[in-house]
Amino acid sequence: MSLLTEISEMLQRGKAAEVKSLVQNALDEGTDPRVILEEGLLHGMGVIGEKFKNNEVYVPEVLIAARAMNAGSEILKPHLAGAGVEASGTVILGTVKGDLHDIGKNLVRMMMEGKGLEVIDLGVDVPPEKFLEAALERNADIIACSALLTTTMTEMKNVIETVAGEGHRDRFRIMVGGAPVTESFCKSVGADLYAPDASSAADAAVALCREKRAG
Amino acid sequence: MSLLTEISEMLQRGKAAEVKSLVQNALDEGTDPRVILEEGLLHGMGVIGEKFKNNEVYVPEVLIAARAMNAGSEILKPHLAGAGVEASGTVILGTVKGDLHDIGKNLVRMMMEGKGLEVIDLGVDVPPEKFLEAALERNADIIACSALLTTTMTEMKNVIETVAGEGHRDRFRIMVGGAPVTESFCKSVGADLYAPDASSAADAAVALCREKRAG
Amino acid sequence: MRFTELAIDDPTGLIFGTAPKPVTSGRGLTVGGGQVYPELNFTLPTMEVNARTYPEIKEIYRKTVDDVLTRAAALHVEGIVVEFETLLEMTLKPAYGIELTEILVEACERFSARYGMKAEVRLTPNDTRDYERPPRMRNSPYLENMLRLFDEGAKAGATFLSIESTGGKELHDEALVNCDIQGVVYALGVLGVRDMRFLWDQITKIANDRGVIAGGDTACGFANTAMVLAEKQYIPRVFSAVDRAASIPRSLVAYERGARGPDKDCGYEGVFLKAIAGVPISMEGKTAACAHASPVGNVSMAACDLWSNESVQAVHLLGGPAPVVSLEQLAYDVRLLNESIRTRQSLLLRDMLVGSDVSHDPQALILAPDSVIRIARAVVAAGDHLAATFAAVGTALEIIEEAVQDRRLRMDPREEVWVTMVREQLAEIPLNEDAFVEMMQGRIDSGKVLLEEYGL
Amino acid sequence: MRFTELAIDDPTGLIFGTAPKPVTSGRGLTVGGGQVYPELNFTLPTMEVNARTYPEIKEIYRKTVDDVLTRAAALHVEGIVVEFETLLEMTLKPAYGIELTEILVEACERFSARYGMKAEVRLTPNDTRDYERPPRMRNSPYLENMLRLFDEGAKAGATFLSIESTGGKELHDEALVNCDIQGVVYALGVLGVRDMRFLWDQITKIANDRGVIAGGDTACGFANTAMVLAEKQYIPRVFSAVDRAASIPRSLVAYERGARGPDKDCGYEGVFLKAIAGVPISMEGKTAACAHASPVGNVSMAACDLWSNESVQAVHLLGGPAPVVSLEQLAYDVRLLNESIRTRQSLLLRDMLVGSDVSHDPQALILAPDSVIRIARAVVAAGDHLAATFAAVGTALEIIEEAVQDRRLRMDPREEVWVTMVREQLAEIPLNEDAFVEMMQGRIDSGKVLLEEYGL
Ligand SMILES: [Zn+2]
Ligand SMILES: [Zn+2]
Ligand SMILES: [Zn+2]
Repeated sequence: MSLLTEISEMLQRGKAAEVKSLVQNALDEGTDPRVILEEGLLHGMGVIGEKFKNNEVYVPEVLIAARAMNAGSEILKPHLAGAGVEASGTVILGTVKGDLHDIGKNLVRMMMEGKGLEVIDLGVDVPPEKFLEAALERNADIIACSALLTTTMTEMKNVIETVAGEGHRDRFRIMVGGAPVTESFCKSVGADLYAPDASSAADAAVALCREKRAG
Repeated sequence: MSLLTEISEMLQRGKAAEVKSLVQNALDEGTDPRVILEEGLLHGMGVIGEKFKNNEVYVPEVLIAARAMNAGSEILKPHLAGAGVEASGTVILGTVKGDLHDIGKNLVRMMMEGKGLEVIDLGVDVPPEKFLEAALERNADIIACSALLTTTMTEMKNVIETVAGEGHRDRFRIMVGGAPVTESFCKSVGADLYAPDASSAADAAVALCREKRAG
Repeated sequence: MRFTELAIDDPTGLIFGTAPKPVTSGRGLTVGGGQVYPELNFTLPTMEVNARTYPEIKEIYRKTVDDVLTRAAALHVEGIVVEFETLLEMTLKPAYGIELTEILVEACERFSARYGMKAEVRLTPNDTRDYERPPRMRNSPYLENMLRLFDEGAKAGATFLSIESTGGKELHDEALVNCDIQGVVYALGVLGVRDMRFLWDQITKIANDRGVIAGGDTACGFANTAMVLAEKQYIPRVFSAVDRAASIPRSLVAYERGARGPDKDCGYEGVFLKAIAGVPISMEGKTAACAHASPVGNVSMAACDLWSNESVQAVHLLGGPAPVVSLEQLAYDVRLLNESIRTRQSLLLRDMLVGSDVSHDPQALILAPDSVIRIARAVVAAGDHLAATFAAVGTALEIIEEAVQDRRLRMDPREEVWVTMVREQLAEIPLNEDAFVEMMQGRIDSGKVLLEEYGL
Repeated sequence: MRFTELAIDDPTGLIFGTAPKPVTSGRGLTVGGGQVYPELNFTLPTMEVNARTYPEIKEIYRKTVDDVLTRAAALHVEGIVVEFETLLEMTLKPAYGIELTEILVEACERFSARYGMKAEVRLTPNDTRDYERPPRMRNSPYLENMLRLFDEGAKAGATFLSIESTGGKELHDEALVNCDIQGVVYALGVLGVRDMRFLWDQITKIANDRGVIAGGDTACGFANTAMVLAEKQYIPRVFSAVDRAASIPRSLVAYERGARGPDKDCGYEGVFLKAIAGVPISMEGKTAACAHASPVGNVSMAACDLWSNESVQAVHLLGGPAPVVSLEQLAYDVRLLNESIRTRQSLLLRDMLVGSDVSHDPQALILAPDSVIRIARAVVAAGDHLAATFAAVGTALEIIEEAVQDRRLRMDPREEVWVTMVREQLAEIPLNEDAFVEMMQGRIDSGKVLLEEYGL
């Protein structure tokens, strides 16, 4: 088995310590850090993500793999920065104001990171201005809002209006999600994209970033 | 029992022939036709309408009373015209385009007539232009649209847009009703009033006409 | 009258899950063969149907049927019927109806293959002849597209064909609000019966040609309109009850002309058809409250072979899409019925379902198995459809009067006078079609009813 | 542990409609005294709650409760509980919550007077302490207004007081997604228990002072979150099942501190509390699909004294306002239960309800009366709440393992490994609170959980 395959496999099994040392080995052998990232870490998370989407693994298995990925990334990061590699996109993520639910949001973060996106997680109960502020500061591609309550999902509209009010609507793509959110709600508030679950949110975010950076 | 009370009572019991001859008697006695209308016919229909509202009588009983009222009105009409009496308001009524349900609409007509309103019933499957045309022609106060289907209730919006498009939105009050229609739908399409049942539609129409003619 | 004997002549035999003549689909779903399955119907949220909205409509159908079948699989549902009841525009423009049928059929096939579930589509075009006043039942310009949708929908994979046909409705609406039992009997027992013959000869031919199953027809526009009016207290409940009875011979015609069932959900007269013709039936009750209130929420379950939600808009509720919510409710209802069958306690459960409703409303009372068999017996004993309609109404009235007398039925005192009135008006009906047509002649508004469209 | 014996120690005695300690309201509604009644909860459609929208909100509550009770009267419902579960803003600003309570109480009184119906309000403020991270359970700035709403709501006429309190949730959420049974036992059996004691001493005092009834508390934020995650296939079903078991001692605390029931609908652990403390319970199942999917649609009905829809938004469906639709469904469900009681067949019906679900899911299995009594027995035999939590999880696991072995339970093969994993992790828990607190010390993120807010 090649070192990269081994990294991917160990990551899928959630073996953080092993992933760490294997990444170090690969670096020592002179493997391009970008290749380690793509064909090792992201490959492993891709497999797990796919399995999760197909209901073959549970969240705890994804979480443990994500922790292994983070362990590997820690080792890799300084080398990637040196190689001038940047994330394929930056996402500002948070649960909207008045809403303190974070299980779904955390899952989305994990899935997005597993796709190689940089995710700035603002946590829960995030006011509209904070979404915008962070997006400007990090020069983000996407603002992703989560809500679990029918009374707070209307806050998503406020986020969009705040971004638009400051004249930045064209600069960011805005995604919405959470149990009560629907495609038609997404349209009605003028968001760009609704994702029904964490996996498709990650897939959609990658596509949005690619499209945005291309166009 | 006074003649007028007797007219009201016979009307409530749906005795058309009796109402007819009693109205004639009252005219012969020189009673003011307006008084016969108000204190005889409309009074009787008012009692029946109230009973119907309180679930004390069924529709067939209201129908038979309405027929008695019509019989009495036939006798009275020429005299009213002579006295320069006009209806307290004119309503253009119809079921919207694509919808052929008329049970509810007919009930509304009956209740409105029982309140002394003049009702122009355009029938079922009425296109927007026809509502406007009739309203202009009859110099109506109110356009009242009925729909029973979730797919046709959206036609109400077209009626309102047609009226507004021709610059007549301020001239007519627009009422909406029917099983799938709600208060919030009424607001969303920009209608003036939603009535949940035939009795309240009639009450509301009288109030709207009064308000409109006053203001 | 083709049926002169009862297929089920003992009230004990009239029970959910089992019909004397079960029907089996191509994928092996047997309706009436010992198990009950859910029948799920959904429709669009409030929106227009036109060329602009059609792409979105397709997406709604595609996504909703997937969501519903996903939940059905999660709940280990083994068989299901998805009913597609078209909206006007989908029949006027059969291409819409056909393509939407294809979408539903594809999903049913995919889930059947993946989960071993038996999922089938019932196609119910709406009776577009009614979209013209006065309706031209035989010469309607709408008839061709309506029949085309049946044909092409069957070709597209719909398993069961049904309709809620409307012959006589133009007279019946007025008879209802006037509580005119003579008008009701004329509309259902003369006009309705005649139109059913005309229409079902064509539908069963299409079904036979395409190798699919003719499901049956409900008097929805008649007796369910009556039920809704009674719930609003617009007409007496007893009138709605006898109106249901009056619809039996009319709806039976589909089976005389070759339909095989399952009868469609919203025909509460289905229980009578099961007793008479032995066909399996779909029924709806409390779990169809999403579509309409009713006084027969439990008793309607007593003899169902499919159990339906009638129809629900694809809107979002806290628990998810409303059609998925309906599916979940139906699935648990059906689990309970099937568990009672498994443990051989089904008759006990049936009697609880019946007993829980019958004392509350005459409309529930006449659906109790005892009442059903008694009325059905009067129907098959009658010489023709008019006599059968007359007998059904009369027997229903008797049952109600007896129950009121024995204090087995709660009845609003306001209703009592109507029992007498219906009985008196009924007695005036001559039991000879020609004589009855003659008698009604003067009362028929020729601007509203075209008798020649019924062969009269 | 206050309860050291079972109030119901034979599975046969655990049945709908009857509780060892029934509760009677001022208007004479007896819950658990031989009949089942519906409990109806509705909430706003999707909208903001603020000063601008508040007039409209009042109208929605006013109109909806009238619509619901009108339909209840039409269906001859003799008793009903209307639950008012507040939204955040209605507790933050108690004046809103109090006035809306008044609106509901006024309608209940009016309908009770007019129809002889016994209608009561259950007031369920939400636990606003959770709206701050990390939550300060004892020193929360939100605590005062929350308690004020209890007090003034009781004064305004609410009959039952309940809450879904959240002590330990900040740890439990993470334990759930990691399937960390140690975290679960700590969150529920240590933190949850401690917070329940703190909170319920105050709620029962308010109830006693105001002469109203302390209803009870559900582990909704815990075990129902688990159930939802399991339905999404995010966590194994077996984990959700043992999480439910782990919530029993925590929810029992309300009754140790003087609550009398009926326990709140969304606590499926209610059946255990009924067995242990003898209190009547509200339950929800298939008819709460409007609020969430579940694997326990029928079995949850087996021992209910109130039968609930959990919550439905006041949106419009074809059949009318969704809350009225829910009421109609509940009313028919309840009619069936009561008819079985009337005809002395209730045990048979109960067993059908149970039998229809238990083979499909471990979460259903542990709610079967046999399982309930066995787990409840383990709970009361334990010396303290930690040991009881441990015993409940262990016994639930045993029951699931046995059923899988005997092929009485369908289980996804993916689940099996988790049974072993939970058992291994469970075995590591020391049955001494101090030792357990010590053991968990290193794993608690002090930025997320403030132990001092639990007296630790
Ligand atoms: Zn129908
Ligand atoms: Zn809850
Ligand atoms: Zn609740």
